[in-house]
Amino acid sequence: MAVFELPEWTALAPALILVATALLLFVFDSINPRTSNRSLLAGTSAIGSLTALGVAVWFMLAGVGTPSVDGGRGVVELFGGQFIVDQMALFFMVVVAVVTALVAVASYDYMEDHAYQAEYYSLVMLAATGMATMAAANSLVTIFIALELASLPSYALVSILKNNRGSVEAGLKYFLIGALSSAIFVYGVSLVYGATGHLQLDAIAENLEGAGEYGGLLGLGILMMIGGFAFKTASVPFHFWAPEAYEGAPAPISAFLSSASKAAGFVIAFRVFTTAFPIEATTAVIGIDWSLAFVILAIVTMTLGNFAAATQDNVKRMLAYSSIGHAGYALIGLAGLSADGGQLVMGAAMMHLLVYGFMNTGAFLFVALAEYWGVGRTFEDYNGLATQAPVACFALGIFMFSLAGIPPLGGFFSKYFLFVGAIEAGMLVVAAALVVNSALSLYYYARLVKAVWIEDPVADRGTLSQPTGLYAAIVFAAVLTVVALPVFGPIADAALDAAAVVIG
Amino acid sequence: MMIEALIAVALVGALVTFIAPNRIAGKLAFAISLIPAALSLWMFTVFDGSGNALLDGELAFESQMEWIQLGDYTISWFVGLDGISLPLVVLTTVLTTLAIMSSWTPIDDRESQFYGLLLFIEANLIGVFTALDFFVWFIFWEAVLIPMYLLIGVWGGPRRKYAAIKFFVYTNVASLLMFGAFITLVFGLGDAVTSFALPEVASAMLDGGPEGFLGVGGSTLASIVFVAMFLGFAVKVPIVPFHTWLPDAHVEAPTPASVLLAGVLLKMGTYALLRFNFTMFPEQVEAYAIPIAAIAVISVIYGAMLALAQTDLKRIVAYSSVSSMGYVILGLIAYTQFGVGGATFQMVSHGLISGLMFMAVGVIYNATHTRMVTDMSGMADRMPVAVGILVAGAFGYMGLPLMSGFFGEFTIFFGAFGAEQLPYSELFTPLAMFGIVIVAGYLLFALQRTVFGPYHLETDYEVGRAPLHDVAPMFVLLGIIILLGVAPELIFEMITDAVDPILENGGEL
Amino acid sequence: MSVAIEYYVLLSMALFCIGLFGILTRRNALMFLMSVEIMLNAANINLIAFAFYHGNLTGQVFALFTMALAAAEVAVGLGIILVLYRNFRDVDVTVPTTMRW
Amino acid sequence: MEGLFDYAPAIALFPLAAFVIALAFGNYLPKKGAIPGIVATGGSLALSLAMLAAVAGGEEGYYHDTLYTWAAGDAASEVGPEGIEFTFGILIDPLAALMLVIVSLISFLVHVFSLGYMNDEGETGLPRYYAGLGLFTFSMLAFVYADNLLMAFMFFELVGLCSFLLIGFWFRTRSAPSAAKKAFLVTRFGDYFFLIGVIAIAATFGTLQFAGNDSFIAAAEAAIDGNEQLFGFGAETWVTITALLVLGGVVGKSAQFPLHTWLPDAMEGPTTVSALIHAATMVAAGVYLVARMFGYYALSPTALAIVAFVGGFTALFAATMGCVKDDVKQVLAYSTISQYGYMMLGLGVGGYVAGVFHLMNHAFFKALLFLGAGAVIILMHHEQNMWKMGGLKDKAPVTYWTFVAGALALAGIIPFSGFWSKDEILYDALIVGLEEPLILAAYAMGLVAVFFTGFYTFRMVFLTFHGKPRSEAAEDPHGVGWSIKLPLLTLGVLAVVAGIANLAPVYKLTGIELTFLESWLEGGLEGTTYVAYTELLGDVYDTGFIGTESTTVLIAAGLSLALAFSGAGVAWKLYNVPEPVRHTEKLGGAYDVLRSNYYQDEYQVWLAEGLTLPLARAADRFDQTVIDGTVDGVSTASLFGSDRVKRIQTGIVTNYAALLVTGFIVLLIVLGILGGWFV
Repeated sequence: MAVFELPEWTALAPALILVATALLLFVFDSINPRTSNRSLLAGTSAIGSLTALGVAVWFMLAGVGTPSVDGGRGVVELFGGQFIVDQMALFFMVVVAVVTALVAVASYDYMEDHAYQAEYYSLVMLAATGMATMAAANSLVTIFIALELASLPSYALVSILKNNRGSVEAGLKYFLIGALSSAIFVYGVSLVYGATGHLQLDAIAENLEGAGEYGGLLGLGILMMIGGFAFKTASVPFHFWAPEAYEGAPAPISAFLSSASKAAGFVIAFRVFTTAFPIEATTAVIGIDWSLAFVILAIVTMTLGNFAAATQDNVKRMLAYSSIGHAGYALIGLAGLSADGGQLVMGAAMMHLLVYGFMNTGAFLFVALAEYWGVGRTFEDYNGLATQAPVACFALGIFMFSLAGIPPLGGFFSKYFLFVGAIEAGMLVVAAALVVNSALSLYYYARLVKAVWIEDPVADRGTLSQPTGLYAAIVFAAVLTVVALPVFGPIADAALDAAAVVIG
Repeated sequence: MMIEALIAVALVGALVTFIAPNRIAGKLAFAISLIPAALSLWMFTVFDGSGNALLDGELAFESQMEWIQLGDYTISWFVGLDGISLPLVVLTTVLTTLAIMSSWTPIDDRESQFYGLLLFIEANLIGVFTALDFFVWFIFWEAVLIPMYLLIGVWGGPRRKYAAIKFFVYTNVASLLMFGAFITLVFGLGDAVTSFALPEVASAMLDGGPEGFLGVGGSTLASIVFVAMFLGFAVKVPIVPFHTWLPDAHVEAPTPASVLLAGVLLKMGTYALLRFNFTMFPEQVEAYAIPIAAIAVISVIYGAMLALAQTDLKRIVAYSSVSSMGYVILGLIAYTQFGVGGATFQMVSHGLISGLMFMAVGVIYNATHTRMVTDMSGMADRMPVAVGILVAGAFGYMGLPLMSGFFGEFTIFFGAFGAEQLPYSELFTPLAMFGIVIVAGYLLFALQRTVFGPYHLETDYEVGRAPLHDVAPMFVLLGIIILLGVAPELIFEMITDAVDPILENGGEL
Repeated sequence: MSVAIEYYVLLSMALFCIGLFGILTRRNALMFLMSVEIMLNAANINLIAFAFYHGNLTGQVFALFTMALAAAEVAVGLGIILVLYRNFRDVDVTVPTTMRW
Repeated sequence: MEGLFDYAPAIALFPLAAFVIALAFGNYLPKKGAIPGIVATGGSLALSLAMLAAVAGGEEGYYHDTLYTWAAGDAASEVGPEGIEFTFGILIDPLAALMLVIVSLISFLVHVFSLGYMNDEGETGLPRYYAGLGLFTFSMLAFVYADNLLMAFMFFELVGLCSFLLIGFWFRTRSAPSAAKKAFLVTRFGDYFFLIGVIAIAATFGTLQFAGNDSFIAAAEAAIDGNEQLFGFGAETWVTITALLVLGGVVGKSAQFPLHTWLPDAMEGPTTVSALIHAATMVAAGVYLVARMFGYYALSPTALAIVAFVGGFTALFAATMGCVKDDVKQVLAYSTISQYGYMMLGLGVGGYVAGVFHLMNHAFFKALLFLGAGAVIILMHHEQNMWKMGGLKDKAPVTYWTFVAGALALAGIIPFSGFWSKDEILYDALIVGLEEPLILAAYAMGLVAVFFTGFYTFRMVFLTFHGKPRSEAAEDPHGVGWSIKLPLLTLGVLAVVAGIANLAPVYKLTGIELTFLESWLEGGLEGTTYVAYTELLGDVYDTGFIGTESTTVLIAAGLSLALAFSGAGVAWKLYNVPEPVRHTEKLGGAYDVLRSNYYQDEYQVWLAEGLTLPLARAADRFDQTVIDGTVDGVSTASLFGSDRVKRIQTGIVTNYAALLVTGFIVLLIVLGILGGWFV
């Protein structure tokens, strides 16, 4: 594998490919803004993201980012440490690329009647670029820029259905909360900068001791930065945008935001807190273990998400809340970090985000399919769909049970590894909360399965078409969700190695 | 690779059946299910294992392969059979085949999905009884939930949605509790274990036990884990007061699902208790002998009393399962060869008999479309063969000698009566034994009112003789029940061979 | 020689709180947006002051980035407020409540 | 001769084969399965007789062999070996050989009788009937020659099943299934104690063998001699406890007070079944079991005394109830209970030979009476009320004379068989009772019962056969065929002559060796012979005489004969008239009590339906509301909480900002305080 022959900057290739695709789509857009050549546009996006995926996987296999001692090619640092390409970066690029590909394919049908197709796809690709960049960002500057690069197109994408009140309302709320959050985040960055004098993560870590007198300031800064991550990952209390944004946005975008965007939010949180604020050193300065904040956030987030999801009538909104709940699960990955490790729990969170990428995207894409059919949005509207669309409903069953963490599906391992990690880290309270929430989540996931598989169909709804793109994306996501279980060995290895490298 | 073949046949069969046309699904599934049944019977005849799978026994059909490296721990695909698991595997395969045949009449909607799910359950159940790595085992253990949820939910009775979700959530919560407890134990064992393989954990447990975890001392930790796992399994078994999901699930489930639920799924709980609590925690078993025995007695008597109050045939059989599982717990806590061996035998026996009972009730339901005791009488007049088998099954349930139930109960009682491990065993045992009187009471009451007396039916259906394919599975079951009642050593020998090593560590041998 | 760093921080905090107050009280979307801008600028003050304090330029550079991004954000925001007005005939942020609970 | 024992299993297996054939092919066979049944029981009878001869003629005088190991394993017993084997084995000693003959003979005769009673009357479901008879005969025979307590228990249960099936033969009625259920349940209640006893004995001694050096009886004796502590009790106390537990099964099966209530109801079954199961054989199983393990009871004076007292009480108690019954079968049922009471009394006072002797005689004459009653029922076109009969004497002489023979035997009139055995029992009770007040009370009850026995027996005879016909059916009786007469004649002869088997009073008075049965029972395995029992009993009971032995014999015989005659005489006076009337009003309040069977049914039904059932319903309500309510409550509470939680999301974005900031500040305060940032 000829990685070394390539210049170092090519380590960012996945992100670069994504941005190139976006630019290519801009070219299409500028040539013919009203083009309805959906195959070309969706195809370009899909190919672009798949190429990014392929490159990322190739890099991973080739050992980019694996420390040399483990026989890899070493972590690649770029631009004076502003970017870093290690296994975690590649891992999350994979997540982002997979989700983007699925979303692009699904949008082929979903955005059928939309006027400005090219613009839509290029926004998706730009957001994906932002997320991929987030995975590699290693300085608060690049992190902030990447964050905004992911966020700004997302605002637009959520409200892209300009004549749909829901979409606009969703976009507005998303934007307003997002703007507020990024203001808080930047303020936090400024405080951290004030305390340490640096924005590059490694440098911050090195200068923590010097911040001794500004312990409170640094603590506040860290907390405000947590706010920024919480917004991106839809964690309490910065989650308020999520239910509305996911519900109002076009379903593929909901999938995109709830899977890829969330994962990207987590990767920066992982990186910042492992690289810039190593627990021991930070605790010495700010007087408290910041993982406590994540313990609280994890418990509150998963509880709120699951409880609010339990009695929803609207499927998409249920999935939105469930997405908040899963953010809570993944937060265990940060809550479980401790001075003497946390590799297992963080690795588990990474695995969970990967599998979540398949299953949650799949679930939202099913909603997209239902919206495409126009069967309605509530559970009742979904009643008995299985008799008319068994394949898609079978896939939905897979997504739901996988989200609930029932074997033999991919969601099982990641959820239970989180559970294992929580116990290993000694967070029995979190583990208990996980049990309670898991039970509740079982209830509402099963409720959706019940609707499509068990309930009798409501009034005659006519024949349902089988849109190729949506079906392909859903089936592909389902296959990934199922296959994830037997091939979990490599997934776990990759995630745990990545976590090990970051934690150091 | 025979075990993998068993599971694979069932899994592939499930998929094939799933996409087969409804018309042929039943026959196809039956044909497919014959393969694992035959295979497992063949394995039964050539079985050459000895000892206990967790305690350095010679495993039959062992196979092991690394799967996932989770930090310091390895998760392996690890399966194998010993004298405890083999009878249960055979029970599973045979009962599935028969359950499939008994579904031909009642299931007339979405057949291919139904039979596909049955085969899927079979695959998972085989996995539960053969897996020897905790994670592998847990995967199968939990994967049973999905098909059972759907079987109850889609093809069940009027309150099927409530019953299905109750079953699903309740048992899952219990599993989570148990999972957490076991993982805590593994961490508590520290460096002594490097994998989740049950034999390794078991030997570490018996070799000094946990060193402690999270500031909790080793023996306290072991006790906490023991109790938590016991509670987790108690729901699955189910043991009073965690039993309320069972009657709902049974009553609402379609007959073949009830057959598997009572026949095999409940045994998952007792099997797990035997494999985990009673194999790995001899000291705790001793320490908690009295409360557990008390729970067992309460389960027997309370379950039987509840059955007495029911008027729905299926509910009667469902509650009687609670009662019967109480016997199993009593046998386990006795911690003697006859107690534990009898409990294991009783798992198989109860599987056969309750399966038979549910089938028989199902046949009556197929004809009458009611299960209420008050709605019918004199069924023997119209369906003599089916009723004959029902009566035979009922007497089997009451523990009639020369049927397998008697052997199971007798050995449990005998094993428990003289158990030195269990204080007051000579009081607990007679108390629990009173169940055999109550069981006779409610079953005879039910029989008297439904199958005997002048013919009468509240519902508007013409009742005729049951078709052969409804009766044939019951005949087969009855045959096995009598065979095991007359020649229990067929499986009891291999069971005791596998049970002995457990008792060497703490029980009485 | 110069104003102590604490005063810059106090200023920026005051500005931040003013912005926050605006967000919590103003219902007009444009005012909301402006309040966010105030908060961002509070951060900018910090960054520049600290850059001066620490004697490196990182903070100043970052402040530039922040300004650019704030502009981009406003652009997107105005677009959204535009479609908001088109759909709801109002720029009151409390009006769109079709989705809740 | 000894080689013949190899065929012993066939005694039981023949009827099993008949069961299978009748069940599987009965519908396609002529006579619907009767032929295989007759052939099989005939074969069993022949083999049993051969066994009898072999036991008599063999050098050892018994046959004991373990055939099959049912289960084996390790179990620590209190005393005895570490391992235990549960086996099937055959023990044919004089007692078993005798019982085998009785059972197979009566079963054979009942099969023959059934040809006339069931086949000729056009019953449906005959294969089921014959299958039931076959299974019963198999189980009973296997029970009889079981060589260990567990095997005995197993077949004890199986005969219970057959009893259930055969009582409920006419399942289309309401009463038969109810009676069948009651029979099984009540006996099951007794068997519950029996099973505890079996398990306790097995857990104590590590063996369940009846006979031989490794029998539990020998082990118990050794334990008592060694003053062992068993389960925290002294050895003798523990033996008493276990013996009484086993007695539970006996009381249930042999319909002793207080578990006798099922037997009268069991008359719902066909009369042939009553004759075979509920008179001659199955009910005898209990008493036979006591005889079988008599050595064990003999170790415990308390247990023996209880056996005796229960027997004596039941004898009187049932006899009084028999006096007011109108249904001929009911009278016989109560008489059966009463007679088994005598047997228990006999065994309880140590009259092993007497008890077994009465068991044999009773089997003959009671089977005879039931079959006779069956013949009467056919004659009467299925009318069982004696008040509608009368005058059958001339119309059915064979039935009449055989019935009278049975009645005389039952009433204990010299020289019919019943006299000899009953007299011996009472004599044995008397000599012990002279030393033991409790036994004397039992004796007194047994003695008084003789009067009632004479009374109800002849009341039945007179009402049925004498006087004028009191219904159309009685005037024009249905004829009966050879298949009915033949068994009646056979049993009639036996009822008359069987007493010769053991003329103990004659021996005691004259010294002429006419005690064949006693010497017969002296054979067999060491420890299970009459000789061994006599030795054991020497430690248990003292005996006394009124004057000499001869005077005691004469007094005892004279008393019982006098009472029997006076009972019969009263019946003669009251009912041997052309138009008999009820004299029940003279009894006053006592009549209601008797008529209601001392309210025994009522309280037992109340226990089941008035106590247990409401308790079960209460448990059900508790389960539904409290336990399940908790489960559902958790779910309801969660969903309610869910409904509240989601209200946070008000839809107004300004609120979101406020909540967001609030949440952030709360987090800040918590962490700030913990981290000391505000200091």
